[in-house]
Amino acid sequence: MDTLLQNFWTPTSTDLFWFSPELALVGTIVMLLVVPIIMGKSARTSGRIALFGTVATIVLTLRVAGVVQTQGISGLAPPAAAGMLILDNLAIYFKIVLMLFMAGIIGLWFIGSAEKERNGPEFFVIFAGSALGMVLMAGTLNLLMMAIAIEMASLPSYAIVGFKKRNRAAAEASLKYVVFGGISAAIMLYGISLLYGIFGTLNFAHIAPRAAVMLHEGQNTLILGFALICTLGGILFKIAAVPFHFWCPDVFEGAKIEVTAWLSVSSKAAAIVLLLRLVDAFSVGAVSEGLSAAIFNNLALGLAIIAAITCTWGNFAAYRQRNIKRLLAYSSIAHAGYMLMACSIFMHPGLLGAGYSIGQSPMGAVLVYIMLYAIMNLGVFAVAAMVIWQTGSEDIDAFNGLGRRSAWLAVPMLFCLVSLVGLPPFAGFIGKYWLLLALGEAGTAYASVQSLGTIYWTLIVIAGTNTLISLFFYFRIIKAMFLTDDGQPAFTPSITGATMANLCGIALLVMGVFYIQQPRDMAEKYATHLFQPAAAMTHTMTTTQDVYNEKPNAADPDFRLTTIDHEQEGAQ
Amino acid sequence: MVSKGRTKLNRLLPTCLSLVLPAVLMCGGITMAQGTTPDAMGSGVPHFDGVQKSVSGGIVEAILFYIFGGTVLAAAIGVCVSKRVVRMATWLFGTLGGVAVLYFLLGANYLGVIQLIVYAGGTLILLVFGVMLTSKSPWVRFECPRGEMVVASVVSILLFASLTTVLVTAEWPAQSQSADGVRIAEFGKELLTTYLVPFEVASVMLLVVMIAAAYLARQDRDDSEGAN
Amino acid sequence: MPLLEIGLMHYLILAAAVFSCGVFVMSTKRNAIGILIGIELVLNAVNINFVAFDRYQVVGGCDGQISAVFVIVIAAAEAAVAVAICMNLYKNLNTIDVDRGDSLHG
Amino acid sequence: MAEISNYEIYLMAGVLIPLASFFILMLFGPRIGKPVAGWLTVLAMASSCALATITLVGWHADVNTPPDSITGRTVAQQLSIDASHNQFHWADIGSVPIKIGVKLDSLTVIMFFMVTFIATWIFIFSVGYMSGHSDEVDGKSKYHRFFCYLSLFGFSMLGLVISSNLLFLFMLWELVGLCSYLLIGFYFDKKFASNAAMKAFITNRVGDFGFIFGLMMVFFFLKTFDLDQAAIEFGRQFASSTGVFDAGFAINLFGWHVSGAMLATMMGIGLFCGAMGKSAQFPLQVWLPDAMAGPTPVSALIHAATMVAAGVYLVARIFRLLTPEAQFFIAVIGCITLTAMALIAMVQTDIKKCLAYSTLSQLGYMIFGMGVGAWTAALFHLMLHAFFKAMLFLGSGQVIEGCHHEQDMRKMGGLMKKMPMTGITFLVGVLAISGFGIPLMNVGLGGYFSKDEILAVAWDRAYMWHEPIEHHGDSGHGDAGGHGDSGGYADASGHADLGGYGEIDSHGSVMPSDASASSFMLVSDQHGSTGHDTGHADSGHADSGHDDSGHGDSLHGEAGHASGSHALGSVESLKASIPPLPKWMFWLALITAYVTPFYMMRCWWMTFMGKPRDQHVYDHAHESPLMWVPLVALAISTFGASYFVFRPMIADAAGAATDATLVLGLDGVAESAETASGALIHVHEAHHWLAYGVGGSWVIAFFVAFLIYRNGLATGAKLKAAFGPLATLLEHKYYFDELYDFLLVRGCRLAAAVCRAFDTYVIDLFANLSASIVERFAVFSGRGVDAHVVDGVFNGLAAASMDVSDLVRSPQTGRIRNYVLFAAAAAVVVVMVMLYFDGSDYPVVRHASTIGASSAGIQ
Repeated sequence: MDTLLQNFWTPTSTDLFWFSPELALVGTIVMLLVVPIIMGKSARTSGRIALFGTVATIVLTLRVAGVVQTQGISGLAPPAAAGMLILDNLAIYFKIVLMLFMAGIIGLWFIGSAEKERNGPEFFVIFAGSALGMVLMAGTLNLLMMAIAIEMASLPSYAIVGFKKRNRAAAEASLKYVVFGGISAAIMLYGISLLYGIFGTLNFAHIAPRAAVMLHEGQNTLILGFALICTLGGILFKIAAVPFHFWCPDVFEGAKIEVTAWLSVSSKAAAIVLLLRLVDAFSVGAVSEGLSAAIFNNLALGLAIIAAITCTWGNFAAYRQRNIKRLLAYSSIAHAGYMLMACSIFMHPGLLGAGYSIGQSPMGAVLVYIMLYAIMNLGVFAVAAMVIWQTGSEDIDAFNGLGRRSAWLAVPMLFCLVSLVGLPPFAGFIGKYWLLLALGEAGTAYASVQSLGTIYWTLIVIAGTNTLISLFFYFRIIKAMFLTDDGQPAFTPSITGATMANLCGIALLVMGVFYIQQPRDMAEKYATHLFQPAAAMTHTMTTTQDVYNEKPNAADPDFRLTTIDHEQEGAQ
Repeated sequence: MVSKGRTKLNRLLPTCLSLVLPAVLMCGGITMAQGTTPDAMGSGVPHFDGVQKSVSGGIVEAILFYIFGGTVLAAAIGVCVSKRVVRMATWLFGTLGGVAVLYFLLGANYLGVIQLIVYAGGTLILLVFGVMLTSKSPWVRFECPRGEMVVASVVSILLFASLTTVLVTAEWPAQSQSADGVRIAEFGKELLTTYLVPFEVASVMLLVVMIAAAYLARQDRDDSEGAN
Repeated sequence: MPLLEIGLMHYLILAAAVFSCGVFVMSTKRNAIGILIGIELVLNAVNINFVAFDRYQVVGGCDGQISAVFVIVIAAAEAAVAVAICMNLYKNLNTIDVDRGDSLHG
Repeated sequence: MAEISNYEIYLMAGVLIPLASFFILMLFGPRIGKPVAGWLTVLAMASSCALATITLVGWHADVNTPPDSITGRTVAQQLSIDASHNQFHWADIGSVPIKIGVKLDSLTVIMFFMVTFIATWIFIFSVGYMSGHSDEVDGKSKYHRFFCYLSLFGFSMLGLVISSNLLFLFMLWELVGLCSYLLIGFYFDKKFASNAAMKAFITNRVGDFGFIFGLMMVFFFLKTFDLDQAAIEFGRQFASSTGVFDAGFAINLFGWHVSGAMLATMMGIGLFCGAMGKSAQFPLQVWLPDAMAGPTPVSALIHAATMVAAGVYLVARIFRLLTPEAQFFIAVIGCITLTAMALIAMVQTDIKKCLAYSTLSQLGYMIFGMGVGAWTAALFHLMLHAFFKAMLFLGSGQVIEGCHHEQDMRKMGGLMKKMPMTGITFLVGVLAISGFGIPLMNVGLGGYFSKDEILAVAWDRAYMWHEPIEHHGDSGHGDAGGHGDSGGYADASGHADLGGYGEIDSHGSVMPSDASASSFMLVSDQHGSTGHDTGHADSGHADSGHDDSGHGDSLHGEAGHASGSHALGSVESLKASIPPLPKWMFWLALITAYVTPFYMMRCWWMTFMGKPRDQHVYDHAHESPLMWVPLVALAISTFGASYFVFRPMIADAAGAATDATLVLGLDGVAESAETASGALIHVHEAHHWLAYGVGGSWVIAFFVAFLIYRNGLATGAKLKAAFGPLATLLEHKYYFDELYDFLLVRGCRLAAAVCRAFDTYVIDLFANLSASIVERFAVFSGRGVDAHVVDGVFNGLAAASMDVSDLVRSPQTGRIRNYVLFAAAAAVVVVMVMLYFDGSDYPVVRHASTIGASSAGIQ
């Protein structure tokens, strides 16, 4: 028996400490289930537990962050194996943003749904489950883990969309979501199985460099392309990129508004972060093989086309919407398109040498955009939720005369909407500006590679045009709020809700006016420290570096990977 | 009512199933019997070998593959052409069983068993329950417009053709000759070490999903949620 | 691809066929549960792929088989949620014809 | 950080006071009540104006101080350099710091004064205007809101003027546009106002899109947004071969190889696009006439005097970033605008629209001036135009107000008796815009100095450009005395000391190596020449200047001599590389100078002289003091502006704001080169000659207008009949609105229809895929035919977008199976495409540092 047990590896307390934010979420789920048994079922108690769990997750994330500092850690696996979870600055950043957003959504729930909610524990179990999935999505490079994390995020989302059981639209929406999601997941898994077959490993950090070599040698490009398309399809589904976007408007319309708000940011953001990680791994992988990241130009082209279409499609489709939730759904598609644009940049900031300023790193731009987008959407949805709850109508006419009816809602709504358009002096402008800047930088850096340089410049033009288009439909709401007045009665919004919306609005204004350097720096730091070589580690944890360096197959002497230390020293 | 041809096809179903199930059991039995070595702990753990080890020359393997692969395919096509959802579920059962046999053929014995237990025993039953619970008559059928059927067939056939082209033109490295099946012990060890995190996550996922499904499916005592 | 020497390609093509069947089912069935059955077909194709690769393509390790187990888990969980949602839809619409559920559009 | 000078504090305070007023009105507007809110705004702007006056006076004195013996700078120059250090570090974009600061130089000071001064009077006028107008919109009083917007406009316009940073300039630029939008649409319950506002906003966005593009290029290639830094970096890159703008550099853009020089030109044109939008230049001119739907004070303030001039101001500020090709582009645009718009103005019957087209034409003159290098003259024209055009608009507002909201000139006439003050001040404006003046006597008004100077430079560019430069040709100074208008410019003392500017250059080498100090040096070195600009003016009348050598005299100092000859050398070599201005452009501008007085005189005559044509209107006419006092004030200041401070101050600004290495044909350069060498005298010869040519234009044109319109409108109508098609063309404003309607709206719809047809056929391939889709398309085609009534959006561009929107949403049938099939079909298509393209080569760029490693790593 001894020998058998020696073969097994058990996590140490240090490992569990790294994992503590996720454990806190799991603990929240358990608490949500246990407490009603002891104390009786109360929606508000469940809400408080969830809020407490969110705060605890944030606190633990910060504690972990304090230790992680610069080096990434790939955890919860024996040292010899590739880590399933990567705990690095990117993951921490995303966790914090997501958890703060989740706290906002719970606040929204308290305002509107807490009174009549009968199934609080179930709601929050499902909610926290989807949050856990999203957190996991942002921290893995293993394809299997990725699939499971996506499912972990999706399955509860399907259920939570249909949470209003007696509501026909909700039932329909959740059915569409689950069917479309299931199909995407199946297709993604098919792609993953092909990738596994081609490369013999599920660790994307190993797949990427070898994919670069394959492309370089012109070998197996077809099947590689097909497998990647299938795999990315699953991610693009979560992002709701065209042509995987069909679920988005229907689901957003059918779900409760706080659920809509939650999905509009979280599922997209998690998938974007995951995509960023993959794209980054591609770039690093190519460079570690001595190739330029431009080797993936066709993939970049594909992503760029999807991004351009997504963005344009979303904006145009939003044009005639009268249902505010649906309008915001299309708006979220459009914004996903903007973010996807920067995701199509195959370039790692650490790899471009000393002359490269991190200010233009696509990753930092996207990360900061995610944060800003979360704030903008929280504000918009908070106001929309309160208007909907007050009027009972989701039509845009419900906003008529809001400026008079409740200035405390109309003004933050104005701020958030203008910020969504991307006009100064609001933070949305700066976020979008950075995205375009990253594109421009990429266009310049890849100027010598004809197709790539052109792609990025074209994307800038498309993004600019789209901003113009988006102006119209956002301004329709503004017009309804301030210029149209059909004499609906004034109302006093709940203090919490108005505070939340105003905080969002003011935050956008302040960040825009004073040029949010801090979050940007933070995002930059997290982005650029992503694959820094780790300091010497004494415990059993493997570092992110090991994710890259660990040989997939020690038994196979033919397969050698070069390390990427060169580049990273150069980047210092 | 049902057309003549379809009746014929439907009669195939029991035949198919009667073919599949004993074969599954047989293969499982063979594998178990052959794979178990009474080796002591010292050299490791019980050793299961795949079928292919016992079949020299590959002729038998080829025959088995064609029989069960054919079953899988036939059942899949059966799913496609069935109009009634209960029939579809039955055909699906054929596919699942056939796939389980293919797992045995491929030396993945544990997986084959899992396939039978979880899929055939769990998932499929769930689906059938779903069918039963959601239709006034279990033989409910919704016709799909013929035009759509045509388009979908064309798309599917094109998809199959292009996939095959892609797969065939790919350069697969030489097959490894040293594969000797996976020992269950190794499998279990991997599952609880390298794949510990996915394992735990999957368990949490199942918990959450269970609660969600229970919530959605249960009849609320006094359901008076307004549409908000 | 010799016919009698069963290799990787046989399994892959079989999987591709099952995959295509799954897509066909998903796009033609009007019954929600029928669509779920289509999804199961595709997932089975995935699993055939995984196991075949594990057997023929990869030296050492059993990632493919473990993946297949997880795919089965995913399929089970998805089916659970989906069936529950279908029942919910049935309660509201009195049908599980997905074409009837088109009140959300545009 | 150098110590912050009083001027900076004054200027910043001057910017912030209107902002404070804006906030007060926004928060407490309804409580403050009707007249007080207006007077509060006036008070705020008046205090800004007071600060601006103090600054102007002080600055003028500082400019004229003798240069410091150690640093060799005047007080003003020193302050200007200090101000460039006093920047608030706002943020970093990447490694590029973004700093906010006050750009303290003569141009800023003078623009600031101009804006505050005019705004003050217009605000006073507004109080009177609003008391006579309905302040109710949608049934509620929006009185405070009007002044609230005006305050915000004041803030943003002033902020724009003092900004030292292009990014900030852009942000305030947008804010100014927003104010314009809000004010045009002030009576938003009226359809035409709301439409006009939207049209202005969108047209400006089109221009701003180019502006943003230019800004991004500035950032990418010059790595700074600071005006000075950018100019220095640009000059460095352009001159040396170490930058993006080197001719050898090329990037691949949309498949074309674009050289560095072309990029530089594109950048300049991009930036200029912003000016095209704001200043309503040729293809984007459509919004300005419609913007007259706004209240008249708004038209006066924003759409005649200040905001539209911001485009010209922008070109002046970015002048150093313009390549000769970009300048040529600007000149062409300006030339087209000035001619085409003047012609339209001849047939307008709406008094405000007539003035609007006149504004467009004058803006065209300014832009044209910028393009041909008449930097000083164009800005001078901007200043003068601001005064007299504001006055004209206020006058028209008075008329409209007095005539019971009648804007059609055909119904006016003989109003001189009823509103004499208005009539007289209006006449002053007409004279000023017409270039009234007496040749050789230095007597004239506004346009006589500024417009003629633009024409003179254009003539020089067109005719004298490649003539060899005569060194030491002091014979050219024969015209110094005859150079009539120089006497008109300014007091001599201003110039005497300005001549000392040249000395900066000499000290360049010993200046501290601190980046921005040396940057200033570089700028002033590159146009040490412009320092001589003023020196020239000085020599023109103070007569202390020129000995035989023409340069190197005591006035300019040794350094001035050195740099003068240097400038001459560079001017000569660069001149050779730049083509002369096409002659037709000069002639168009010249001929238009005859058109201007005609339509202005027509406008005045139809309104104020002759017999009353509509008795009702005539009976109603009256004047109110609150409205004519600003008129008189502005009339007086029009006189003042023509003669005092302005011209020398602008000339002084030219020294710091232009760059001789790139800027050719700049009148400042030309003048200074003349001073230095006695060459390039033709500019003034030209002016001399033009004084006959153009100077009399107003006489002829007035006479013609008088002949035609003395007998009332009958002759005008006959004339119109005679010119049939031409008149129709002009009345339809060259069919530009129709063209845009056709191109944009119909074009979009056509594209949508094509897409739709395509989709329909594709869908047909998926026979019966979904009956609902086809049905949806059918409904949609039916809907596409009837024009959508749009929520006050640009004529129907929105409608087209809505069609596209329908199109885009049509696959969203709400049916899951269809979604799946769409996705599957897409996948098939993608795989097919991949199969087709398989084997295309992938670009391979080896990473330099890892070639060794990789060759070891990949077998």
